[in-house]
Amino acid sequence: MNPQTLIAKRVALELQPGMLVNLGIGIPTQVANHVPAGIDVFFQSENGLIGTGPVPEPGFAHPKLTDAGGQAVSALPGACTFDSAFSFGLMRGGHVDMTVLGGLQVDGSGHLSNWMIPGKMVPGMGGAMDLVTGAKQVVVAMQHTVKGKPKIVSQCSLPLTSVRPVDLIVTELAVIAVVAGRLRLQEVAPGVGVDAVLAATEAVLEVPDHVPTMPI
Amino acid sequence: MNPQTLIAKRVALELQPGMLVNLGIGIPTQVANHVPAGIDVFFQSENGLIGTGPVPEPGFAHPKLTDAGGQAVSALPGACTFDSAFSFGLMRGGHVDMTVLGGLQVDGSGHLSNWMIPGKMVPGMGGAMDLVTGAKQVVVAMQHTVKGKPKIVSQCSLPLTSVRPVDLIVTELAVIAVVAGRLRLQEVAPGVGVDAVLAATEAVLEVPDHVPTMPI
Amino acid sequence: MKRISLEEAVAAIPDGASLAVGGFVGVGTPERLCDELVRQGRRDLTLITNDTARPGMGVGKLISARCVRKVITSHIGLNPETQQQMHAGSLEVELVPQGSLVERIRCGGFGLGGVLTPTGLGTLAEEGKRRIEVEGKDYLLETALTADFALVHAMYADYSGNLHYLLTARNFNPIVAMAGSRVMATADHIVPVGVISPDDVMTPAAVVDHIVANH
Amino acid sequence: MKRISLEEAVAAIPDGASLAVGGFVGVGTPERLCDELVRQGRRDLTLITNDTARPGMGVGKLISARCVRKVITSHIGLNPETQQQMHAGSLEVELVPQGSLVERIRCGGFGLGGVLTPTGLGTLAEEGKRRIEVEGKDYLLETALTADFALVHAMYADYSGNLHYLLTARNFNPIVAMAGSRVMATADHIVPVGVISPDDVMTPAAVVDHIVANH
Repeated sequence: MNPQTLIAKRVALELQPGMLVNLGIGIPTQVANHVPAGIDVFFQSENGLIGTGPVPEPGFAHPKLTDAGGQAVSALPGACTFDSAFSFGLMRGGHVDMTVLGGLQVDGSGHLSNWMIPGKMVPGMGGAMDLVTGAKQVVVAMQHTVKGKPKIVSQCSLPLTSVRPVDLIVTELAVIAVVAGRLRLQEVAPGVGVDAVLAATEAVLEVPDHVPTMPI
Repeated sequence: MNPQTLIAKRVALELQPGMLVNLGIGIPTQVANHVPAGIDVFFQSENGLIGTGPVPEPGFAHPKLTDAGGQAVSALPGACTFDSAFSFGLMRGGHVDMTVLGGLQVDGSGHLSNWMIPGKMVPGMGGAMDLVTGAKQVVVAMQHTVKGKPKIVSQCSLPLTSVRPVDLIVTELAVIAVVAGRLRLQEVAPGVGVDAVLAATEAVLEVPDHVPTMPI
Repeated sequence: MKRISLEEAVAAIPDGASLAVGGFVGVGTPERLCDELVRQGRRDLTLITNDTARPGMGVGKLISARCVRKVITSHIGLNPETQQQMHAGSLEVELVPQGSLVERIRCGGFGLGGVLTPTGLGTLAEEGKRRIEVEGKDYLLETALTADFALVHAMYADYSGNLHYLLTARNFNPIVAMAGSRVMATADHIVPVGVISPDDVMTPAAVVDHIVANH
Repeated sequence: MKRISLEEAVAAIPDGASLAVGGFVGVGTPERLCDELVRQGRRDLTLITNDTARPGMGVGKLISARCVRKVITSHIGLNPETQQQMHAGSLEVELVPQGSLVERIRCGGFGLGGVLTPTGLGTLAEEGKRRIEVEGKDYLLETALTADFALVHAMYADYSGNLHYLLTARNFNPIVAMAGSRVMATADHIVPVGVISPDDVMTPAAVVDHIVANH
């Protein structure tokens, strides 16, 4: 399976009925394609929409109905729209049950860096700081390494997105939970051994006696 | 002329085209009945309406369209409704061009007391503090005296509504402007002498050489 | 469980709970929830509401039936019973300027710790509050308010819980709906999903926990 | 004077003015006002806006044409020209978390001095900001932003200036419209008074100074 698809599928298993979920760009966006059968969730676009639906068929897009990247989306029955102050009230106020974000680094305490590389890439934090600070559950969906180097590090060298630790890290190798400021290996991907995960990870991981395989 | 009608008519002469105006209960409400011909203003009800119209004919009222006292009103073409946070944003943010309020006392510096009489009447400030603090112009419309005692006093004995001085006081005897923290007699009512105004006023009034009569 | 009966909804509210309730002098208030709170004899409630309406109307019913121990509000002038109970010492009344009250509730629902307002500076409304200077100008710090339950009333609710409030019955309702740990809504009309256009939804289904069934 | 031509509207905006502009990655941005600002060669503007869109789109046009000296925004990642001008030192960029940015603009328009937010605590976004504790919890004080001009784009404007924004083109527009000393609106459709239902008005005519005529 394509690593990104595997990550998106595994994250989708975290969805519970009725959740309000915000998906970041990149891998997180793909989570919407793998919602388990029978699970109804609300997807929020931070630009002011709950009920984001799939990309419309050709000729059915409207320029005033887009996702946070400005790309045309559709809206599901029961969708609603609102201004940006309300949209961020939903995030900051803890009404967003889960946010799924990409990551540049996560450190051994669960801190996320995902908004800039000093001197190189300064896109701005957009809504990421509000999401990580305010959402009830924060899930990082990212590849385990970049150019062979671990992204799960002892301490973030990049600027933090928030001092609030994330809750779960899902990569193509493993699911790692952040529990009381420590990282715990929760699952390995099919065909991946614990040793391979540890070798690709710089931060200390707690490894329980039995590590199950991702149920995908 | 009935003193209240005279006050309301004189206040109405302060209206300028396009103004957003908030009228308090009592005498201020009557200002809406005396808008000069050719002057279009917006009346705001603090419960969430711009474009408040007259009391509807019998059978045409709707229970979800009321003024701030809960009384049925109508809405004019171009009216709009909004929530209470927005309504007070209009006031506090200086978007309300003029507010007309009743008063219990105004002092020699232009401070208004209009929301409680300790130990006797504690209705609560409602929107009065926001209006006096935030509106561009604050006009007090009240009778000059209560039971023969001056309401324009040296210093308010009642709790203040705001430390921001009002701009204009209109009574059945006079129009008094607040200029740089002092009260200046600007007009007298038809048939009323300057001495009569001074006799009914406790606060110091600056009296210019010529005091014109209200143009009503 | 989104849909719930009136009796079940109110049974979930314990004595001593804090309630933020929409409405302005009874307009836009969830009257049936108030009636049922009275019928079930709820006690010691903390009420967060714009005003205490009039006796026998809106949240005034809760005051008359002595369900309330404390009310945080901006105006009690139309309800002599609120004033009587306050003077008798059986009801605690915290008066907050209306614009500050609605911002405090909004802060609670929007995850903000407070706002700085010029309203109330140098008046009795300043008592117990911090003064904070920004660029040479003084403001009062008004802090966030939340409630265990938010009770709102809409013109239209769809089956999923999207709400639309009509005209001046909107008032505190959409603000209050964000500030309750559990949000219960009544509606004049319960309609199929899709009847309310996305732009007309004033409270999204995702924040509403229960739609109370009509008779 | 409510109704105004595009040329007159932009002529009223001097070099060096501050502009708060609605839109999100170019969706809901007053494109014609941006085009005309470029055509008239405006310079040294301060821009307050969610993002700088993409080159040649929305407020990105103002960046490309070097009309802007400073931008206060949450995201510049889709516009390489913003990043180039920032690195070259010709454009000052103040980055603010999106939720804090919209609250700062709202404070400016709503007469509030600032809000307390947990967002940005302990990160680079805290730099230069005050930390305020409320009930044992720390917050950042984010202060009010206002602008000389607010530029917004609506789906419908009525002759009097009431505005309705469609779907996700609402975004910052209604917030921005409250924060400008002078508010200018363009609209896809200019319609008679009464076409927009009172509950559907998202920016009231009373705060709009100018409706810009369509061709």
